[in-house]
Amino acid sequence: MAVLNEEQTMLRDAAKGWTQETSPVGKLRALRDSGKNLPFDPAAWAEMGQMGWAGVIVPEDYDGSAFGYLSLGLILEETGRTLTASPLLSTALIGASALMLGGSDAQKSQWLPKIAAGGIVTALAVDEGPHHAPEKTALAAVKSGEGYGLTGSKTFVIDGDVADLLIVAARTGGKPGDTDGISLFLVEKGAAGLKADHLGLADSRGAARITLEATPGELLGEAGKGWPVLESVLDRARIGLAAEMLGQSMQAFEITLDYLKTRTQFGQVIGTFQSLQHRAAKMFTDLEMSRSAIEAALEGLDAGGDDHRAAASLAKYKASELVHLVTNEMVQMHGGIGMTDAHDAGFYMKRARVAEQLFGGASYHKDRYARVSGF
Amino acid sequence: MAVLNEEQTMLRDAAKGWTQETSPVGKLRALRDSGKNLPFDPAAWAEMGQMGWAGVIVPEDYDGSAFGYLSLGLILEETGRTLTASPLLSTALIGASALMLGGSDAQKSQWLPKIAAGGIVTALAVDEGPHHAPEKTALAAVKSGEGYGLTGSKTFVIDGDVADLLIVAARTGGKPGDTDGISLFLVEKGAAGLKADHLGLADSRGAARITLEATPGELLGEAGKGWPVLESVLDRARIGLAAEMLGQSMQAFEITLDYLKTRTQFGQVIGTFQSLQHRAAKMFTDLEMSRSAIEAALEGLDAGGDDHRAAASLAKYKASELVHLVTNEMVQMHGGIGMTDAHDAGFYMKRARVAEQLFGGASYHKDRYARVSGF
Amino acid sequence: MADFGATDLDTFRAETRAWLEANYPPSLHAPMTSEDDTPWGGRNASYSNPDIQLWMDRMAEKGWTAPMWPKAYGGGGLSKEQNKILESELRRIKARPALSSFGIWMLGPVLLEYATEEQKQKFLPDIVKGKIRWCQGYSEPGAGSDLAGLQTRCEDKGDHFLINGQKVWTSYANHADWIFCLVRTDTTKKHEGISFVLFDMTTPGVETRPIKLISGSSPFCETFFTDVKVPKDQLVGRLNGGWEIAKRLLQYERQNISAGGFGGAGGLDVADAAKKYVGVDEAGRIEDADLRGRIAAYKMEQACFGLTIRRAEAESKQGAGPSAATSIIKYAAAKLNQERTELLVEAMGLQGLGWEGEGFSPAELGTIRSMLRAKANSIEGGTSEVNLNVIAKRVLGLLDHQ
Amino acid sequence: MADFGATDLDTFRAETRAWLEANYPPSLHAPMTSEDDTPWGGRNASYSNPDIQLWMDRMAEKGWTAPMWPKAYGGGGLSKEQNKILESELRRIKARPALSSFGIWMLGPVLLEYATEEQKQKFLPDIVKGKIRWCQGYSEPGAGSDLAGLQTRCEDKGDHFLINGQKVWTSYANHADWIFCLVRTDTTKKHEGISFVLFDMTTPGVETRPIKLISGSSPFCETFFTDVKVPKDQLVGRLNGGWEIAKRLLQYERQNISAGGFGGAGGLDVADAAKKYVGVDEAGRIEDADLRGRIAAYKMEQACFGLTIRRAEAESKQGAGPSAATSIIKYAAAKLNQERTELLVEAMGLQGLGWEGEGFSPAELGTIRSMLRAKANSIEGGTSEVNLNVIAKRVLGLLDHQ
Repeated sequence: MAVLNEEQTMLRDAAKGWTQETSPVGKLRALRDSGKNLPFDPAAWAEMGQMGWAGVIVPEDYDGSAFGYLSLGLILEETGRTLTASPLLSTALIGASALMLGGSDAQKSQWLPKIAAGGIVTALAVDEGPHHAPEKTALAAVKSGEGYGLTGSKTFVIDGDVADLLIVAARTGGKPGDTDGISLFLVEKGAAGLKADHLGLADSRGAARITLEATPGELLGEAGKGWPVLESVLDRARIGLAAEMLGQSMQAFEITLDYLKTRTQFGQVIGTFQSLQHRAAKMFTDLEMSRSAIEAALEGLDAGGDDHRAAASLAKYKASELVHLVTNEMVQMHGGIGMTDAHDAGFYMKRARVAEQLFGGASYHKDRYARVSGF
Repeated sequence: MAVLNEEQTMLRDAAKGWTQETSPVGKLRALRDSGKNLPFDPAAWAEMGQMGWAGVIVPEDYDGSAFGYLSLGLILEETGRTLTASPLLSTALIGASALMLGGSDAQKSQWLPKIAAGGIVTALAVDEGPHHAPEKTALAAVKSGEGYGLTGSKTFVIDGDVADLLIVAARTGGKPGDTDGISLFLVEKGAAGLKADHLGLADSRGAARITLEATPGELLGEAGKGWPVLESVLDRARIGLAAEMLGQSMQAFEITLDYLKTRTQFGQVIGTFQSLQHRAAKMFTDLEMSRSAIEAALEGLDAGGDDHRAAASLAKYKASELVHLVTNEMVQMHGGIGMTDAHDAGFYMKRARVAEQLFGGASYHKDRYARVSGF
Repeated sequence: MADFGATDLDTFRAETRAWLEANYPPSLHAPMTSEDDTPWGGRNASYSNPDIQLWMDRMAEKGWTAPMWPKAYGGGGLSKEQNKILESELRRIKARPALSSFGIWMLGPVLLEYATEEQKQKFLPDIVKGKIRWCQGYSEPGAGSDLAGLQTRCEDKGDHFLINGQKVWTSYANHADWIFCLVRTDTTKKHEGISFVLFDMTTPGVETRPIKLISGSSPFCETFFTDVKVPKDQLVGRLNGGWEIAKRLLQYERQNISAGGFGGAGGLDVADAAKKYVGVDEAGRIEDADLRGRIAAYKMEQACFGLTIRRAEAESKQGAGPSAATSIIKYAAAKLNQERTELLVEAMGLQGLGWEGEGFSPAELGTIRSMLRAKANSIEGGTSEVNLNVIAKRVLGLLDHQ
Repeated sequence: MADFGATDLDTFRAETRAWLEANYPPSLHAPMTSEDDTPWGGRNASYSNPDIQLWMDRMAEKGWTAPMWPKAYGGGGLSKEQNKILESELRRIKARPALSSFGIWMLGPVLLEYATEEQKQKFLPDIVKGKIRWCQGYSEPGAGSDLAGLQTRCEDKGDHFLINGQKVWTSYANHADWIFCLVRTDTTKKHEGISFVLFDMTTPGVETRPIKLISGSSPFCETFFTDVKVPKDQLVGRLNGGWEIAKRLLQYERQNISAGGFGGAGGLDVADAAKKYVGVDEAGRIEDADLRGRIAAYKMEQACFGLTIRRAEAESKQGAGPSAATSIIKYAAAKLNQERTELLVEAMGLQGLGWEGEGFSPAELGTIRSMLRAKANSIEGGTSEVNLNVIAKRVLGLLDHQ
């Protein structure tokens, strides 16, 4: 656990209290079983907004609390523990970051206070295929009068089906694979030619497929020069998601450890079997090593600087490997009961697999870390 | 263990008896400590020759026994068990295969009977750098009168410093990286411009660096079309070496298992600790899986056919992974005693690391298997 | 059984081929479209295509649903060699199985070994014909890996047994007609207090409740017994002698699993999926080099597994008892199927994580569900941890703490 | 100790810097060329360069070879903050260590805690000055992971102790002047029958025999004690109270290991080695994609390890006792150093497997030897298996079989 100041400790404790008491895994189960295809429970999000969680990284000038990324990471870790579905990532982190990093004063004034108040949901529309590949953006933005018309499609857009504001990566120049020529656009809900379809994913939160046809978009930042902002926003997304995955792994590990201490077979509590002890100790080692990487990445964002690529890839890589291992061990160590839908283990595993892929999996970030390190 | 015929069973039992009684690991230790930089003990090789092991794959027309590759693999497995250094691989397998696959009738008549009798040592000179890469051959062969003059250098040539006959991969066309344009040549000991220097390796057998300067070489097979023969010979080398590594792994595992059954700590035989039991069981699983791949590859050679690439890469990959794991576990499970030069564990580990690299390591063959499989 | 020579076997092959050509319903050449068409048999069987029943009946008529069982009990009475020929001829025409049955795979072999003549006559022919569908009452909530810790009580009430307790992981109990069931007949001993009984699932007091799995399917049930009365002649073997039968039956179960590994040949090839969903470079290699390496490693392990099965068969045919390789098969099969399905999900990216609704092909929707289902491979029929214990102790001779 | 304010610390830094500039021998700016120049001190010390001794003496004069020990025993008497400044100033000029000493790293701290005033006066100043070189008599042939199973007998002979037995893995025993040694003073108990004694290695009956390791070096000895007479005032702490001291001392040993992990910053970078020996593609990536991925994975783990050390320090500074992260450090450090050295061998191919003779650079010849040496990291100072047991039991609260 990072060294926290008083504000951060209070925030973390509040988040822990709320998620464990008000938003246990049963809430995600209820969301799934409601059959409404909602990515999160609007009532829960409203409560989060009232607690100020939507504005944690937003500057005070725009009605936020400016507590910073580590603070938001602490909340994400706690919501991750109970698999709480919410637009904290898409909106409080990604949407706010995109506007803070790329927005004009007017755009900031228009949108950041709304984000901080929890009044809107935003979504980042970047990938166009099943694997994360932001530089492969093909969706075309064409100048049309004073603005741009966007045509193409995006997929696996988190919270894209309920978003009030989309941040869309589009191509104003170059060809798919180039980082030059990518631009970011704001597209509002209800814009002409905009269509969003829910994609039902294993994690019961899902995502959206977005299609645009000559849809009006407002440039966020400079035309053709969107890549540095996009990459910075994505690195924040990766780090924030890693914090959520850390929390998820922690809780999955603790549930498993409790089971090891209570389940009896062959007249022995199964946690007394040395092979399981060693596997638990190795998981604990991975948890501690991952926590170090993730907290350092969050602290690095708060410390400033432009290049968080290595830190973000390290955090997301470790989080992906960690949550994969821990959820596999969770099911295996629970045995048959862990295979039943009535138990929470399946929810942890399904969310893990989706989170592993989002914004690049372990393989993607291992390659990226090597590239950034020059080998 | 493969299903053996009577001849094979007798051969295997003879090899086991001789290696375990006459050629234990102490012989390799003595070879090392002699300070003579010999790749093997000539007296031991003479005994092998007398037992007929040098001619196991050589056709009867050339004074061999034509027992085939599985039979030779059984002997290699047994010599691998006790780390017996010998030119079985370089000569009885590689030299004989090269002549059988690429030689003219005259060349076969000249050399195969000598090989079968254990009368000469041959060596395959292929690599020019620290990593196996046969297609990168650069050593040049230039037409000179009726024959060719070879100029360049080869490195890590097994038994190259004591060989009577070198089989040299050289380039008569194309450029390094091309498979076309590679030719094979026979170069005899004492040829003009030929120099061989011993390279002291961790396995106490070593290898040689060979330099040639306008050295006369006799074409083996067709000029510029040596690649298919070379690749076939290399695949045989990989499979034979894998058999040796399997034997090495078996013995290392059995020594370790014995230690687990006798060493006491905390008032318990350490083999009663479940984490060690599971690790031993996993090693056993790997041993069984590897044996299947290696024996199938040997049987495949005897069954004929041209393309043994996938089988050879599978065998060498598995053998490399296996011997790496087993020798690491051997040292770790022995604790401090396994770290001492007085124990055999170090010999197993050092030979393992050299054998892993020879003719391509696990990484090389994983890539090759994928290539051959079309992905 | 006569020992057939080569000529007799050639004749048998010719006759078998001719019979199959005449009797295999042409409509069954189409691939099976639904799990509901698995030919489980039983009192309430119904299939989308009546030829499924026809094929079962024709094969049962010849005893070829249980080819090597004695003819006296409805089996085919074939020799090992003849059975191999029958299997190869069935493969040749890519015939669907005529009958999928726990009765044939598991119960029948132990009845042949342990049951009375009367019991054999009563139960075996109906198994061969697919008339009665059986389920297996083994695991209990407190007895998983430690099966012998089971608590379901069976009391001797003079003219009948009275059974009370609960089973779990009973495969298709809600569809089964009868159950073969381990019960506790002596509470003062552990292994020596277990008996093996058979009873009808329609007996009053039997209740089943399907268990929904994380993959979304429900192939298992919780099964409850409340004062279930069982005639005493439905005890197999001796009273308190059930553990030996149980172990023997588990061997048949594991052999059954080992035959083709989990998952088997079906499903999308992992390398093909990666080429399609990830893409390839100019040399035709899967673009994600790390994933490519892991796919290659998986495929090499899978190849070793296939070669190990082949070797184990060859070795045990040679007659020196079961091959040492056999002990690793369940463990390796589970690991490989889990690796395969995880790689498939990863290769397909988020497209392999679709759960329902528009936007995904049926194959895509099956991907994550298969992966989740495969997690059970290292739990069902003996956990991987128990497999490793068994290898360490029985094969390697390591001991427990003294 | 006075609590220094920021200004005082600035003064201290300025003075330290000036002193170092005046006193660090310029000849020591050259890299150390031989392990023989490690400044171990001791009666028989000799170095290729006399400035090594000069630097030791100058630092010892100020007590800065043991900066935080009390001045009364020859130490520097520095506060934590001052010590940090001293360390940073030493790093700034890339100073070589003035004194490498088991006396300072391990024995001194426990003497400060457990020894009598007389013992402190007798032993500590000579440690600070590097006059006496110490070795550690802990492991025995039958007592490795189970250290408390040690059997070296120590009998009370009235006016002296009589010691008989054998130690193993005694680091540099053949070069040491004195030994701190665990002995058995009560054979009827296990942990409560152990005592901690000090004695001179020149005492009659002490014999050492270097152990050659698989890496070729001999940093350890077998040490034999035959009727070794030890004055009774060389017992530290109470009779039979040695186990507590032993455990405390092992903590110091592990802290010492954890400071920088094994292997530390020295040696060739793995990625650089792969680029050089394997080659790179047109995009500058290591050509062997599989190796590249494993190097990246190693480097990421190494980065996590460094961040974990940093986090553990920050957390324990915050005062809530030792961080949970501390428990994993020895285990992780051993694993990482083994991975690093194995990757280096693999990256260099057969060029990294050279053992001796022509054809290899000194760095190449060191590669396989370092890899072999690293195998001891998961054995020495507590095996990785014991580390995992400790994490499972003490940190996670799992129990032994009951």
